Amino acid sequence: MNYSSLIIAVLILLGGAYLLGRNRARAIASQGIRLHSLPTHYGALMALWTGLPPLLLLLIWGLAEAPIIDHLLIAQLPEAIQQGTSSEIQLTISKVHNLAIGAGIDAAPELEPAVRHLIDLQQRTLLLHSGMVLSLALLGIALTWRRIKADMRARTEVESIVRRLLFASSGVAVLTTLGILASVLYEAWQFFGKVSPFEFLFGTTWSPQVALRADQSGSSGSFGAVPLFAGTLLISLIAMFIAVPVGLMAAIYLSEYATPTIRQYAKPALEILAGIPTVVYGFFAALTVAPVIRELGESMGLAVSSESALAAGLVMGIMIIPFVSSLSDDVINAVPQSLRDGSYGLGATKSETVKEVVIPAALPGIVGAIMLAVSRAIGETMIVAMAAGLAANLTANPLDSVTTVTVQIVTLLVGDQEFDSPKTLAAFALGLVLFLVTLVLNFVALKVVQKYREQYD
Amino acid sequence: MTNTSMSTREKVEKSMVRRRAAEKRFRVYGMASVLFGLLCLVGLFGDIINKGASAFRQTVIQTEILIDADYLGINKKADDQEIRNADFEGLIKQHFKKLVQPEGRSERRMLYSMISAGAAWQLQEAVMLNPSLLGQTMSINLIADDDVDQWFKHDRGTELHNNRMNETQVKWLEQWIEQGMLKTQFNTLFFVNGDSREPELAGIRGAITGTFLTLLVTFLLSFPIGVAAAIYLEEFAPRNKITEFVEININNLAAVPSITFGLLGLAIFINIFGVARSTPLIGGLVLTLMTLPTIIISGRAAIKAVPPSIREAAFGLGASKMQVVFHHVLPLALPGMLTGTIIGMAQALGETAPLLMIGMVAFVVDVPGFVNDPSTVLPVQIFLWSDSPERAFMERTSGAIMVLLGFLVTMNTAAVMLRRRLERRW
Amino acid sequence: ERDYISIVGSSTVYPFSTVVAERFGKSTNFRTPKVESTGSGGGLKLFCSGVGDATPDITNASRAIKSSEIELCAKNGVTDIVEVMIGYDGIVFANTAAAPHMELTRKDMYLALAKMVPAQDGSDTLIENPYKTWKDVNPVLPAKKIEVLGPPPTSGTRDAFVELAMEGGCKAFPFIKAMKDSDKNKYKAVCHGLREDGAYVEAGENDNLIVQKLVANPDAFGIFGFSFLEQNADKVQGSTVDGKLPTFDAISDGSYPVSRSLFFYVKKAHVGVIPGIEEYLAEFTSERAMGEEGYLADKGMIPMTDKERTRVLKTVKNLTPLAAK
Amino acid sequence: MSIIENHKTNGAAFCENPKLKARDVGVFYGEKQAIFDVSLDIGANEVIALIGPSGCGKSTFLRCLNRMNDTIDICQIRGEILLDGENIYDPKVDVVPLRARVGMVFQKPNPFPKSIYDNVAYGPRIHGLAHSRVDLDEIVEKSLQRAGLWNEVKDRLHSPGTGLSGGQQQRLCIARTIAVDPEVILMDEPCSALDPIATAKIEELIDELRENYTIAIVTHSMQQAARVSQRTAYFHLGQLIEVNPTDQVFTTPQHTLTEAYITGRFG
Amino acid sequence: MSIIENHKTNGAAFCENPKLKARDVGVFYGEKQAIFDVSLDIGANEVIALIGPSGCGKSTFLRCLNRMNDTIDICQIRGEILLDGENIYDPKVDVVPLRARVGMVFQKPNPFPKSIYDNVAYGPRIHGLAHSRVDLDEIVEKSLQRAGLWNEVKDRLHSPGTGLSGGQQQRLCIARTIAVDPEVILMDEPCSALDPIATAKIEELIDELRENYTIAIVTHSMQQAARVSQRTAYFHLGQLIEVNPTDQVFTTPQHTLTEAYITGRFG
Ligand SMILES: Nc1ncnc2c1ncn2[C@@H]1O[C@H](COP(=O)(O)OP(=O)(O)OP(=O)(O)O)[C@@H](O)[C@H]1O
Ligand SMILES: Nc1ncnc2c1ncn2[C@@H]1O[C@H](COP(=O)(O)OP(=O)(O)OP(=O)(O)O)[C@@H](O)[C@H]1O
Ligand SMILES: [Mg+2]
Ligand SMILES: [Mg+2]
Ligand SMILES: O=P([O-])([O-])[O-]
Repeated sequence: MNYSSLIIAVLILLGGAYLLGRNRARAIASQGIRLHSLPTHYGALMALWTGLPPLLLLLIWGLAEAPIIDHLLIAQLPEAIQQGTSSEIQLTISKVHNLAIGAGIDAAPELEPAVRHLIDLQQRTLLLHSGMVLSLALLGIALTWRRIKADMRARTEVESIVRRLLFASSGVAVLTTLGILASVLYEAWQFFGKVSPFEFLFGTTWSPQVALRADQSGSSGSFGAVPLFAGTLLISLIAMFIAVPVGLMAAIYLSEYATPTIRQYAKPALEILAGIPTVVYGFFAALTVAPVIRELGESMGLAVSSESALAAGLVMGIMIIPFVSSLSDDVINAVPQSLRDGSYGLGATKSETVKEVVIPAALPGIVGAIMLAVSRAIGETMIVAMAAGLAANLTANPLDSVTTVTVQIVTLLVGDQEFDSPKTLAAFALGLVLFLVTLVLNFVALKVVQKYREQYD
Repeated sequence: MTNTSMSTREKVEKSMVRRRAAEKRFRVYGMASVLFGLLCLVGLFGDIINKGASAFRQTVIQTEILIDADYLGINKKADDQEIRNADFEGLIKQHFKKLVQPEGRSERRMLYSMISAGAAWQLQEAVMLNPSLLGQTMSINLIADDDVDQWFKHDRGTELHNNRMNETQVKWLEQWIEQGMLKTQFNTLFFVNGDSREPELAGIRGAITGTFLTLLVTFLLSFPIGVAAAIYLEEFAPRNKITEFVEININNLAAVPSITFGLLGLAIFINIFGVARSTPLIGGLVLTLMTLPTIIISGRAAIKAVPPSIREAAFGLGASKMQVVFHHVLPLALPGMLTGTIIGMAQALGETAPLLMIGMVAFVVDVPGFVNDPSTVLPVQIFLWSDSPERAFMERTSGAIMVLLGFLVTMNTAAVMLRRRLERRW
Repeated sequence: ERDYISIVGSSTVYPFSTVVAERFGKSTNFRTPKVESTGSGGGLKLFCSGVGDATPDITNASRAIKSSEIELCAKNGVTDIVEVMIGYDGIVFANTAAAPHMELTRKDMYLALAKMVPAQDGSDTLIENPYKTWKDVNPVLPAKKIEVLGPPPTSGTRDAFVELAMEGGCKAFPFIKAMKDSDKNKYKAVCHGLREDGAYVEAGENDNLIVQKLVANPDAFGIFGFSFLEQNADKVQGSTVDGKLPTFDAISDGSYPVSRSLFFYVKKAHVGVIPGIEEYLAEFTSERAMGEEGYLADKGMIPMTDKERTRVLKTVKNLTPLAAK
Repeated sequence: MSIIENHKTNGAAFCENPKLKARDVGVFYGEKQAIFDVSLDIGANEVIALIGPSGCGKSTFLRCLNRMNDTIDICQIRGEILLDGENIYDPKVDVVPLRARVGMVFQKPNPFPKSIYDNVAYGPRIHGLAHSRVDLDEIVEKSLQRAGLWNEVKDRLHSPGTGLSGGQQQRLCIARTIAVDPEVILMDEPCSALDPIATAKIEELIDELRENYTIAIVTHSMQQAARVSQRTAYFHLGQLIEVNPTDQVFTTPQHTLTEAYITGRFG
Repeated sequence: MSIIENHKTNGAAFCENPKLKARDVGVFYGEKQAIFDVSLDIGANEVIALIGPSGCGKSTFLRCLNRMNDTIDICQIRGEILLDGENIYDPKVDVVPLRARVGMVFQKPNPFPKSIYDNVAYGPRIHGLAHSRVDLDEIVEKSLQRAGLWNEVKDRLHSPGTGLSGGQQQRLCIARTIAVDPEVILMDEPCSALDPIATAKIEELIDELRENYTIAIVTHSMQQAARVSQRTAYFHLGQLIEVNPTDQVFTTPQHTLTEAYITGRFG
């Protein structure tokens, strides 16, 4: 059995276990004995014990199978190869695999035993692990079956398992953070060995062009990240300047003024804005918005660079409107009607009610929505790369071209690179610093929300 | 006191002028905001459709061609391999040479460049399906080269034209048009083919399947995990520094540039766990990490919005915490969670940068069958095509964007309908 | 258990590599290779990360492999690397077809775009680039603002441009040329440094976008690959450089001064392990692909001279690794 | 039920000096009719008590009087209601000043998630009733005092109104309403959450307010109705059964239903 | 305030056959102490009335008895409360069966945003009290009948509970609570939103329930306390001032504060 059919088999067993557990509990109850928990809890417990361990085993097996098989294969390789370097062994094993599936490479008689062994192994492990998985599932059924008694605390047990699952889920976020730190820390560390953190954090010139090739220009490159952070700030501010008022007003309009039909269609329509690929926005910003801005600016006698922070910021603002509008609309909608009634009853107009009562009550959610939008703006790359350019100017003029941290990260990682040049490593350092900066920002935001959060009802 | 009362009324009346205006303004701002958003949407859509609609039509050359078994050197019993090795390209060249009689080598080259490389595969396939065609004359719509396609669809009769079609070629084309040989037909290949370097053969089936599989993985992982994490953090986690740290952390993850998730995926999933590069599985895993914060944050906001009185009522009846959450809080919070999911998934659907790091920015011709086959996704396909030199890829880029948007709209509609059923005000 | 070829590397070579891969897949029984566009450096990094089916078999590069990369490879057990040169990529300097055509010299380009230029008084001192219009640079040029959209520092195209066009231009000043021997670093800094005051606009690596930006802005020039010029001949025109128009022939015979070589690298150890590598190499180096009238030329790659190609064919046939050269 | 079909309201539904006049008012929640053809005058400077069994439509009727029903989507109203002779359902009428003139205290206390001070100051602020901070402070203090809450909250005016006990919240809502100085005050069971002392204070307040205002109060307490109101209206299943001077209703009810209700022999 | 410092509860706080025993219970909302050292027995099969001015801590105390205060983060409890001799604040105790045994009706009606039927059926469902759909239907009907709501809602059992009038909602909440068949019922002003007839029904219900259950009821109505309860406890500013048989409290209150309160001469 392959993985998918095994998973299906386990799921079927799981369903069966649920019914079995429930019915057993019911049978006990029908003898007039009072159960600690509902029959469904016993069913759920049985299902959990039937499903979880085998699925876990499957996961571990999936991760461990390949290395184990390869390990077993080594023993079957000709002596000469076994003595060889690890890469030789590695290659031979790849070859054995490809021979085994008959992928059209020249046969090698000396590998014949290994190939046969592999085919054999694959069949046996398949049998073995299907067997193990299924028997584990059956074991779960049997053990739980025996444990089901009237006074068994099935609900408590189910709940504590579910609680652990919930806990593990929230652990994913923490692990992600650790993973990100782990995957940038080493390289960032190396970078700070080459460039002083002080220069990096406070330097105002960003020009990462260092020699990648021996015969390339030898300029040492300067790694002052201030212009990047300033650029990120500028563009995010412009984007928020569009997205927050438009998004919030749209949310208010949709939840307080619009007829249900309009809301029903307009809200998802706006949500589409979040899903348009950023390449499309990039083209839009670079080819539609930027020229308009340039012409407008020039007609007013302003010097507008053909790649302006304004164009990128405006379009990015449009893209993140739904983050503000939809999430705010949800929280605004969740404010109890009685609060609105209280305000209307005092003779407040709709807008007063919204501004004075509804928004404050929905504030934590709205701030959350805005933070999400800000985050998205900070993390966005493509639009800026296409419309605001890559020149690291330190300026507050939205008509100038600026670049952002993320754009630099992407260009450094996607363009030509060298594994140990500060130019490439700088991407990791930027990632790390951005991570820490936004961490502080979020900390501040959380504190603000905590201060102003008001419970209603 | 009557005086005061009168004066109150007067004060209110007096304030009304200002307030009515404020109310009207507020309403107008709201309406304008919605309209602005919708206009942007319409503008973007219009632009894309305008550019991309022509991608759905393909120019073909209708011709009667003799499948010369002798030339091909195969007979009716030939197996697939033999057919594959046969020189159909040469056959087509012969055919067209007879048709227009080019003079000299350079004219021959001009002529051959007008027929797609796919034409030979078309014939090959026809013969493979039906070996009895060998030795017969068949009528077939051979795919024209992308340059011919562009000329026929856009440039014919205009001065402005990239000199990919020269006078001789135009002469031949005009001749074919007169004979009714040149025409456009619905571009089925665009939907049934995988990627190709020949614009006229390039299709999005591989990318669509890849997108579907990738998003499936993303959704199956991110929605349950996101909802579960939101529930845990909001309802179960003790309020302390650790929870606070986790909360900040999650908010922070939302601001992590998406390419960083690619780095993470590369470092953890590929290098440590040995997941294969360029597969929907690894793509889905990376996008899950990226989507999770959005779902968790919106989920928590939605849970927070559930009034405490409802929880109290359930607790008072002896519901356990878990029951309160799953019977009362979750159903009320689900619409909000769905919003987060819709936005998060939409974002995942349009994402390119992190996929760069995990090998999904790739040329993959074969349509993936399952989550561990090499594949690419629509936004990447769009990104790659948009950077291709061939002019014909421009309209295909827009065409692919239209398909992506169609995908997005379908996905959102389903979720929105679900959300609407769950939504209620209390 | 990979049974298809995995190719990574340069985005410049990507369009050529993919055509070959596609033809190869269609005309043989092997699966179509998977080609990733990771950039030359990124590709080499992956390529050098080890052997076995989890690592790529081939990496494309728009520059030659560096010694540090060879060392990295060796450290990870990747020893026999076969270098295959495939052709040339012309780099053009273009503006919209609607605007007047420009005739430039490399010196003009240097003066217009360098960060430091010789002082206008003719003395041997360097000053910050003061030129605002093309006319300031060279009186025969129009009095239009200097605005050039080009690739970012991380791009191979930019490296090539800087090296071939700018350095070619700065060598025209004897005192700078003299620096090459006295102070090599300074020489490079002077010749390779692009101005950062807005006249040179770093505009991402999407060449189509640059083409379209040029159309929208008649004053602007762009730097990009020859294939984009070829495909958009109605929209943009390549400026003459040192009297040569960027044409297929001029690049191919080397008379157009700004072009660079393209390569790919093969992991010899994978030959015979991953099916189809030799056949892929054969397809790539065949006459119908790489030849003067091959399909790669149709896609905008400039073919090598016959002599060069013979050498390449030999390398491929014998799978001669780099070190052994 | 047949006894109340095609009913006519008993007693004196109309009065000489009406502040509010309801004429043939019918209210529907979607399909369901909650109020049937109610005609009733509410006189200037009088307190009218609305009584009747739970679910009979008292709250619904009350909410008609300042168009609070507008906020319920499915709610439809027929007939007319005249405030000082002007139909408040006239399309020209702006509900905002109307609601400022006809204030309302709701059945469930619903303080805003703001500080106690801001809860009370909200109305005067939006209507521009105070010219200065001092003015506003005074209005807030006076309103809280009249609602009998001042002493309990004067030290924590800036803590949230939602942290108060049920009864305190209700008084806060009363204070909030009278701070706007409306001409008519509609009270939906204002004392249901209050202890006798607080109730007594509110009743005193009602008495005091009556000099200048018109008050309609929904109550479940006969005693309260008797204590504070001049007239009493008895509702039953959406119909106005009887309106009469309060003492008369409680001593000699005209309709059998009224009698049944006040003597508790009902149902 | 000095009169109640270092107080001792007057009267008979303890009884012979206690179902619930509170010992030195103190409750804090953050810094603020809301209940001070209250010790009180609630006897089996008795109805005890908790009275006192608004904000004195009646609801808070009541919520301690089934650990509803657990749900308020800032709420801290000292002392112990024993149900059938077992401390309910023992860490080993599972609050779920505890709350099923000690049911609660809240001060503000808080129906679930579900249908009327589901509101009532929820408790029996989660506790597995019904074995079949028919069983459940029966429980729902009976509970609604006992709460005096059946006739009004029997035709719309499947429309949302939030669409009911205030009083109907309150009765729905009562029905919901008794559907679980708890041993102790805590009622926080259950009749405040009810008309006299509904009130009478609830009082009847309380009387009926007393035979098998223990009931603690918070009320603002002295009359109600007098009608339904055997003992009455008077709270003041978080302290339990006096507990005595109800008739004694209302005729000969021991403490001056109690007297002041019940005669309305307070404040
Ligand atoms: N969640 C809370 N947070 C802070 N303080 C609270 C909270 N709930 C109640 N209090 C305070 O605790 C005290 C006692 O409140 P409680 O609700 O027990 O009063 P009560 O006797 O029930 O009054 P009422 O009859 O008005 O309902 C009050 O001063 C109140 O303000
Ligand atoms: N929002 C609503 N949607 C549907 N029906 C409603 C709504 N509000 C009230 N009703 C119904 O209208 C009728 C009258 O309700 P109303 O609230 O006016 O009663 P009431 O006299 O105030 O009762 P109570 O004394 O219990 O508050 C009731 O049958 C009620 O169920
Ligand atoms: Mg009511
Ligand atoms: Mg209370
Ligand atoms: O991707 P490149 O290395 O060719 O710029």
